[in-house]
Amino acid sequence: MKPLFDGLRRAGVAGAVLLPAAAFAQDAAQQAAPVADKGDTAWMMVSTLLVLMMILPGLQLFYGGLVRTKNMLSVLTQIGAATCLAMLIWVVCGYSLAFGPDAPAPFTPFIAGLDRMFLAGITPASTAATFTKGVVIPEYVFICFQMTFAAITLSIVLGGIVERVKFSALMVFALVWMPIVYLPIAHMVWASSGLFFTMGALDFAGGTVVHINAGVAALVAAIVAGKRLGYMKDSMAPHSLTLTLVGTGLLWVGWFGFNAGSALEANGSAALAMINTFVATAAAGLAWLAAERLFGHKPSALGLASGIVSGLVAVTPAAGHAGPLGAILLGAVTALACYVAVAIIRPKLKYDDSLDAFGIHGVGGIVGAIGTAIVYAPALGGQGAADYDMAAQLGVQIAAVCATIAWSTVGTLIALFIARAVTGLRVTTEAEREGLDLAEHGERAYNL
Amino acid sequence: MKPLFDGLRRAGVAGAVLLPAAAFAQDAAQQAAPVADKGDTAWMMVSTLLVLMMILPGLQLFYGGLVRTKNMLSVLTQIGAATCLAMLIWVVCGYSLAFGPDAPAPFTPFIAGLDRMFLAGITPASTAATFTKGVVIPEYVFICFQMTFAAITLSIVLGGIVERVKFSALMVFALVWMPIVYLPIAHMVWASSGLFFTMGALDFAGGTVVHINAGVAALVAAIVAGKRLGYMKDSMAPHSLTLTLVGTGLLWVGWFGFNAGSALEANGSAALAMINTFVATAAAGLAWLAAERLFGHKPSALGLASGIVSGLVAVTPAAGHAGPLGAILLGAVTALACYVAVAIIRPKLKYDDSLDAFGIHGVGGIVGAIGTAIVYAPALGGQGAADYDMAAQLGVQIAAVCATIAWSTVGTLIALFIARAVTGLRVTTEAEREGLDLAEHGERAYNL
Amino acid sequence: MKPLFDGLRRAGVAGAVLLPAAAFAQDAAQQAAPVADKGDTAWMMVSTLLVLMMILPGLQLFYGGLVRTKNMLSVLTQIGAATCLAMLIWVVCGYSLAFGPDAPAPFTPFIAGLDRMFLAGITPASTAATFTKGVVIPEYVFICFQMTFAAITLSIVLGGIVERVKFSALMVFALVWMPIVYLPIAHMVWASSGLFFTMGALDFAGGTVVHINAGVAALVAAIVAGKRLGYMKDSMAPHSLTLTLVGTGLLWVGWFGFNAGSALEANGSAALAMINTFVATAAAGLAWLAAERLFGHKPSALGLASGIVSGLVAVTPAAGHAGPLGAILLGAVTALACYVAVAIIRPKLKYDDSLDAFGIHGVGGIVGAIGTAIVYAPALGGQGAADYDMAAQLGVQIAAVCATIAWSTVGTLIALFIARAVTGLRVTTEAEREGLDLAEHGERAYNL
Amino acid sequence: MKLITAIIKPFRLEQVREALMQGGVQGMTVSEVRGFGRQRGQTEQYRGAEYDLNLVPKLKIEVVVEDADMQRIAEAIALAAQTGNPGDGKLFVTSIGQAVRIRTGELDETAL
Amino acid sequence: MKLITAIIKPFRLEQVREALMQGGVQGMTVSEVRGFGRQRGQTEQYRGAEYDLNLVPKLKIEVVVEDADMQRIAEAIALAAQTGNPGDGKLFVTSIGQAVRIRTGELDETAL
Amino acid sequence: MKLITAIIKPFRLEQVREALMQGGVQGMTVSEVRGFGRQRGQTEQYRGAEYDLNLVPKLKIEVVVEDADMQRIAEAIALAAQTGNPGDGKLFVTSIGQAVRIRTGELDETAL
Ligand SMILES: Nc1ncnc2c1ncn2[C@@H]1O[C@H](COP(=O)(O)OP(=O)(O)O)[C@@H](O)[C@H]1O
Ligand SMILES: Nc1ncnc2c1ncn2[C@@H]1O[C@H](COP(=O)(O)OP(=O)(O)O)[C@@H](O)[C@H]1O
Ligand SMILES: Nc1ncnc2c1ncn2[C@@H]1O[C@H](COP(=O)(O)OP(=O)(O)O)[C@@H](O)[C@H]1O
Repeated sequence: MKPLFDGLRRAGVAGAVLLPAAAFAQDAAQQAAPVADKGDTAWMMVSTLLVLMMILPGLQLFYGGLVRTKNMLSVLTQIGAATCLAMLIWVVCGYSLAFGPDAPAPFTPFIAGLDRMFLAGITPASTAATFTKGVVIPEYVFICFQMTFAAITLSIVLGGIVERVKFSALMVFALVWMPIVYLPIAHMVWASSGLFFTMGALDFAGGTVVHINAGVAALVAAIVAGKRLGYMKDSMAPHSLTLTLVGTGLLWVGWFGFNAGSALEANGSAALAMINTFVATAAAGLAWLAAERLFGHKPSALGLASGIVSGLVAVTPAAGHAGPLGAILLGAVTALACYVAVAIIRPKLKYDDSLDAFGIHGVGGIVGAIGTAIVYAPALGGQGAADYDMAAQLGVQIAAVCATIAWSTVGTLIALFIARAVTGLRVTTEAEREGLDLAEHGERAYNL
Repeated sequence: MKPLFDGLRRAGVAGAVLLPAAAFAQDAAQQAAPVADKGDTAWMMVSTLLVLMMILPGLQLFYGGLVRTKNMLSVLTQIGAATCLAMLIWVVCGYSLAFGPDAPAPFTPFIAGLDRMFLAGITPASTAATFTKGVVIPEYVFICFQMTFAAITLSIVLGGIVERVKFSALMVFALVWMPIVYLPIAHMVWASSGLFFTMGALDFAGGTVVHINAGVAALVAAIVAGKRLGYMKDSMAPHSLTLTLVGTGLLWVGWFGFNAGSALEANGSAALAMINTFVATAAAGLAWLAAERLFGHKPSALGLASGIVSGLVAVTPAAGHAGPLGAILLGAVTALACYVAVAIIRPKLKYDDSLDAFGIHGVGGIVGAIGTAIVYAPALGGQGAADYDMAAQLGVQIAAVCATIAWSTVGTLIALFIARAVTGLRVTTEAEREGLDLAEHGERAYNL
Repeated sequence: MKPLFDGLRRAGVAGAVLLPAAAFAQDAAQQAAPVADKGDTAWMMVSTLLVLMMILPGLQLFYGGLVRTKNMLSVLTQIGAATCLAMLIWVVCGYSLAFGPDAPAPFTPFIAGLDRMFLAGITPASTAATFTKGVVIPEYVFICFQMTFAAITLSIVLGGIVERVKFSALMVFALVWMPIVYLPIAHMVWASSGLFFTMGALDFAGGTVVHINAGVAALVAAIVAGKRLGYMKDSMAPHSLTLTLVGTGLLWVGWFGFNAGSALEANGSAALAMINTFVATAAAGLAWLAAERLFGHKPSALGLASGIVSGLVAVTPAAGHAGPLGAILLGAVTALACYVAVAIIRPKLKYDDSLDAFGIHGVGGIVGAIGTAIVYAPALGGQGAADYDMAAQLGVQIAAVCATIAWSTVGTLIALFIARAVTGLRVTTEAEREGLDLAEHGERAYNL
Repeated sequence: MKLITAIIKPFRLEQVREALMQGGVQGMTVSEVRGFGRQRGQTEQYRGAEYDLNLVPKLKIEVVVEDADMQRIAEAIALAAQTGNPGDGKLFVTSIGQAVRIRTGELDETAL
Repeated sequence: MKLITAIIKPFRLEQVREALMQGGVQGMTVSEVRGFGRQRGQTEQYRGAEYDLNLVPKLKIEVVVEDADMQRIAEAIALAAQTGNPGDGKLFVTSIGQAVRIRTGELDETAL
Repeated sequence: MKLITAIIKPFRLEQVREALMQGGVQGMTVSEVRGFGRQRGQTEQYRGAEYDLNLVPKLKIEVVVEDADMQRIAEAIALAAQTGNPGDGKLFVTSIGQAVRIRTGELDETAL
């Protein structure tokens, strides 16, 4: 998903100018002003709504099933409201700051300008370029597609700090975090003038922007917010693994919008991303079960779900770059890494990353981003050229990962401190004990 | 969604005649008989199944979560069976009466003829026109797409009268209501010879036909059926807000089929409908939470869900007509109106519109339909021409709204009285107390 | 879904060879080497993920809701892990054995060769032929689409033996059953050199391969595994019909990928399959309710769900062959047949096909496969030619059905005996009583 | 002190609670139970399988009262719960040796 | 009258109910409880977190019987519930001062 | 023997269980109940409808102990459950006539 942005802007203008001509210009290829192929448009609209489904109800259920009954609605409401907020931020300034015309130097590599605030100047006839020269999609579709990425990233972060933070604090956090963390990183990775883009970092569908970023932010937030009352003492068993498994299924289904949609076209590259998103995930699901057996436990439903999600995270940056065998490998290895992070390391450390947003999205994202440099190699069936220099690419990937971690950590700290200053961040002990559903939202999830 | 129906019929015939030629006529644009673009076909098939998903399981869960445990299955069964029935009615006579060749005067503005009963004469090669001259989609796809609209409208009505009406009564009601209420209104709004269509009413995706119509019918039915036992005395807290929120997510996802699908093509107009369906909804979700705060309550999960649905309702007639900023405005205002209707006015009046089908679909539909005339203005970023006459359009919109309300009220009353005469309408007091699941369906939703 | 396989292979190679040329070969029709239409590609990618959604979370919920609370996670985990395993088997050898280049005689009619193991030689530019000469889709998409069919077939089988079989036994069973049962039958039905294909058996979307095959295997497995403890004595009421109904909705939505996707193109044939998948299902849902009334019971939620699924099964082989009226007929008749099988015959026999995988998929598949020969007749609105010989076709269909039953029975027995030898097949009495969730997976589905 | 245990029809809870409050009782404890008795439940049918729901949902109300109030309160509960149809439930009285308010440690009558 | 309270393994409910009916008892009340005792529950594992499920699901059966029937009925229940493995549960007997059938107001023995 | 019944706040279960084990009690039975008393629940709001949640979730703990242990154990429970805020709950003691361990048929004290 690296639209060639000069092309994009030019195409957008061209489309607007040539609007009256569009009707008879059905056959785009030979035209001066490209018109969107309807197959591409259909696919990208579907991809967009698939990513929405990943959040509502996918992630809501995946996360919600893991908390205690008394906090179920708070998770659903937090994710739902954060998604709404992220969308509004996106049209107000987000799209412009991430993908708008270049900001003046020295900001160019880090952020774009504000010219497209409120989507100024964009019409139904505006188009955005894809990776293929001369192929475009309606710009509104591109905006929507990217909007869902912003929303899901913010939502994943919440997994680190459920069951204890005020709803108002999360809203303030979101308002600050989006502009200072998400938008710059999205610009750096996906805009042609962005820092990582110019470095040549490989990130097919947003492993850095979405998963590493969200995972790290969740970890930082979990540490700053502190542990839940009774953490490691009371039973905090998931209130409904059934819902978590439903969420897992919807995440997998929706993730094809995320990964195959990131091809921006309905073509062979999308098809490759699709098969990789199948097999990496399947391998990761089974690998997690195998890891449980290996470490003396029973193969569990939550293990399968965790493996599936870690595989999806892993294959995100590699989706259009790896071959199926490379993807299987990457999925399996990442699942093992996440298993160790979540089941062995986290219980030993003191932080309460409640839903393992870091353990799965952060760790999985990092392994996936670095692994992408490996599975890109043609020897492993990857799409790299014959003279692909793996060592160099590994360096680039690691640099991008480290920079993302650093930026996300600092920005998240700032956002948290502002949220704490404004709202106090955590609910009272009583509210936490009674549950956020009643205390913060005045409702109970179930009246059976 | 206003197919040019002369074009449609001609195209249909043409497609049938030219069938043998179709194989080599892959490249449609230059041909005399238009062939469907596969991108459009793909998008419209997806849109169709998205609307089905809005009903099963979307609306089933949205509504089902709001009733008491003992009536859960009755809601699921009622919506499921009503959907099946509506589909059969649709192919038997519905499509013909709504979209078939003109009926003789003076019926022309109100209903079409019966020539297409049992879909007579339609083949896989038949096509239906879209809004763009020369662009068609397979007629079967158009029939299916429209079929799902009929089914969801009927299903929404049930929200007014859950937890007390006999299953058999609902089946009789459906059999009468579809031909005398839904089909005429659909014809009036969408067929080129229809009353509202010729008046020039704006209704992109069915705000009048679906939401105002269903909302008003639900209100009338709620009043005729009477209140549930214990209404306003016993606790009737939703048995699972979790399911309601899941339904909300699926409704939002599916609504893109409803709204963006109503462009009938995978083009910039669909893209505009898509972004509007994102941002109006996001604004409405947050606006409802804000309204709760304003009126001294906690921001609630059900509030978020209600806001999201009211925003979706609001943007339905405006989806392809407004710009994103107009959509945000329309969504927010409608959410406030629905909040007042549902949380302030309804408790003061005596009727038991149990799931607020009127409060949200009716009120939201009315505000949305009228507001469409406003946000259509180019000054607000709408798609109206430079010389757009807002006052005139407002008049047309209000006239269409009033006519729909009147027609729906009278027709619904007739259908209810027939249903009451045949079946008695309400279950016995004992059955209502025990719950419709056991009394009417012989099952319980949960055996935990 | 019968790709012309010589065409497929040729196209695949051609695509690979012509890759550098692909960029300027946007307009496929006139080219020597066909390029995939993006509308078809978009539709087939959507169809593929719809079939995944049928499994995760569709079938998981449909089945899971029907078991007792204590076994819920085992159902979710079994289906999830079986799906993952089937996918890996598919890329390792499954695709090659089902759809690869011909195996040497005399194996040709029964299985393909191993040349495509690990998807050897396939690239993003490879294409697979469709039913229309010169129209292709990316081969990776075809592989993914077919992969989901393999996964769902295996998953359906599990419905016969839930609540009592070891997780490890199922994994061993899957490893044996896929190569010796699923892959040969898929080859026989869908490959141009396959036995049933050359016989001229009609099976639009896999009634034989998926439903008869899975249903029979489930029955055999249910008999071999034996009854659940307390079968026909203790209450084994479904723990959550709500979830079963959600699964039903998702199955219906996803089934459009299954059926309309089997057209392999976004065209009129897919549109026909779509409308048939609507109306056959609607008729079947209502027919089951009617049957319940007829036999003196209340119309039930589970009845509606069962009817819907039986209608979907029925219309699978007929989807692109019948007309809408034929489909309605076929759906209704099949629902009645399945009702009798499930509610009247099964309780009288001694076997415990726990979730009626045979009663619905097996019986429904058989009635559907034979009925396809009837509704194919042009007199019933079917797609058969004017000189269609129904008697001959009936003979072919019955032969294919019998052969499938025989093959599936023998192969399933072999797989079961191997699984029993390796793992012991059934869990201990204690584990069964405590529930497989705790005993096999160490978790509970709900901690409310 | 006496413990009054009443098994009642679930939809009568509100009436019973009001009767108790009017009778001056400050607290009670409610639990969901299933009862088996003369009243038979509905038959449930799932595909082929029929189950007699011979366990009917009931609520169990437990109230501890002073000895002197027992008769009055028991009557009030019974009256509030009565519909006259089978399945109205039972009311039992047991003696309590000691009562404690956990918050304060207050004993017996003052603990109620 | 006596109240017999038995804590039993859930899957023995059907046997106990049959034993009661054969013993001439017309009603009983069942509730879902969790028991802690010698029988230890399974260990549950969710990602890193292990929980000993030391509360095992049980059913509590409550039956009120005439004094004369108490011994016989208690034995019948215990026999029907016995599997011989840890966790079979306990049976307790308490005295009931008064019993009322809410539907009719019948008292004591006639109320059962 | 005595039956100690305690109504407690749910999040105090762990403490009470530990107190019992330290007091030498080997078993207990827990059920989910809802309590009505001085402590008022939150108000719930669903669209227009407000419900006072005047039934607050509680746990009921039942323990049978020897007469001699009663006082000590009751105190231990009360102490473990006490937070000092309204709603901490009640503790009642009843006499048990007979106790049986179903697994073995052991009686009374040896059955505990
Ligand atoms: N002997 C008994 N011991 C304990 N509970 C009983 C007994 N008999 C009845 N019950 C309880 O009282 C409820 C009502 O009893 P039932 O016989 O159905 O109606 P009625 O009391 O009106 O004759 C039963 O559902 C059961 O919970
Ligand atoms: N002292 C007690 N007071 C109340 N209930 C008890 C007591 N001891 C045991 N129980 C109940 O009896 C059940 C079975 O007891 P347990 O010690 O596990 O087995 P067994 O009775 O076979 O020795 C427990 O789960 C608990 O519900
Ligand atoms: N008279 C009573 N009989 C039975 N249970 C009672 C009685 N009074 C209170 N309870 C139970 O004790 C719980 C706590 O009582 P409450 O009055 O709220 O607080 P506190 O005991 O701290 O004064 C109640 O929720 C209820 O379950």
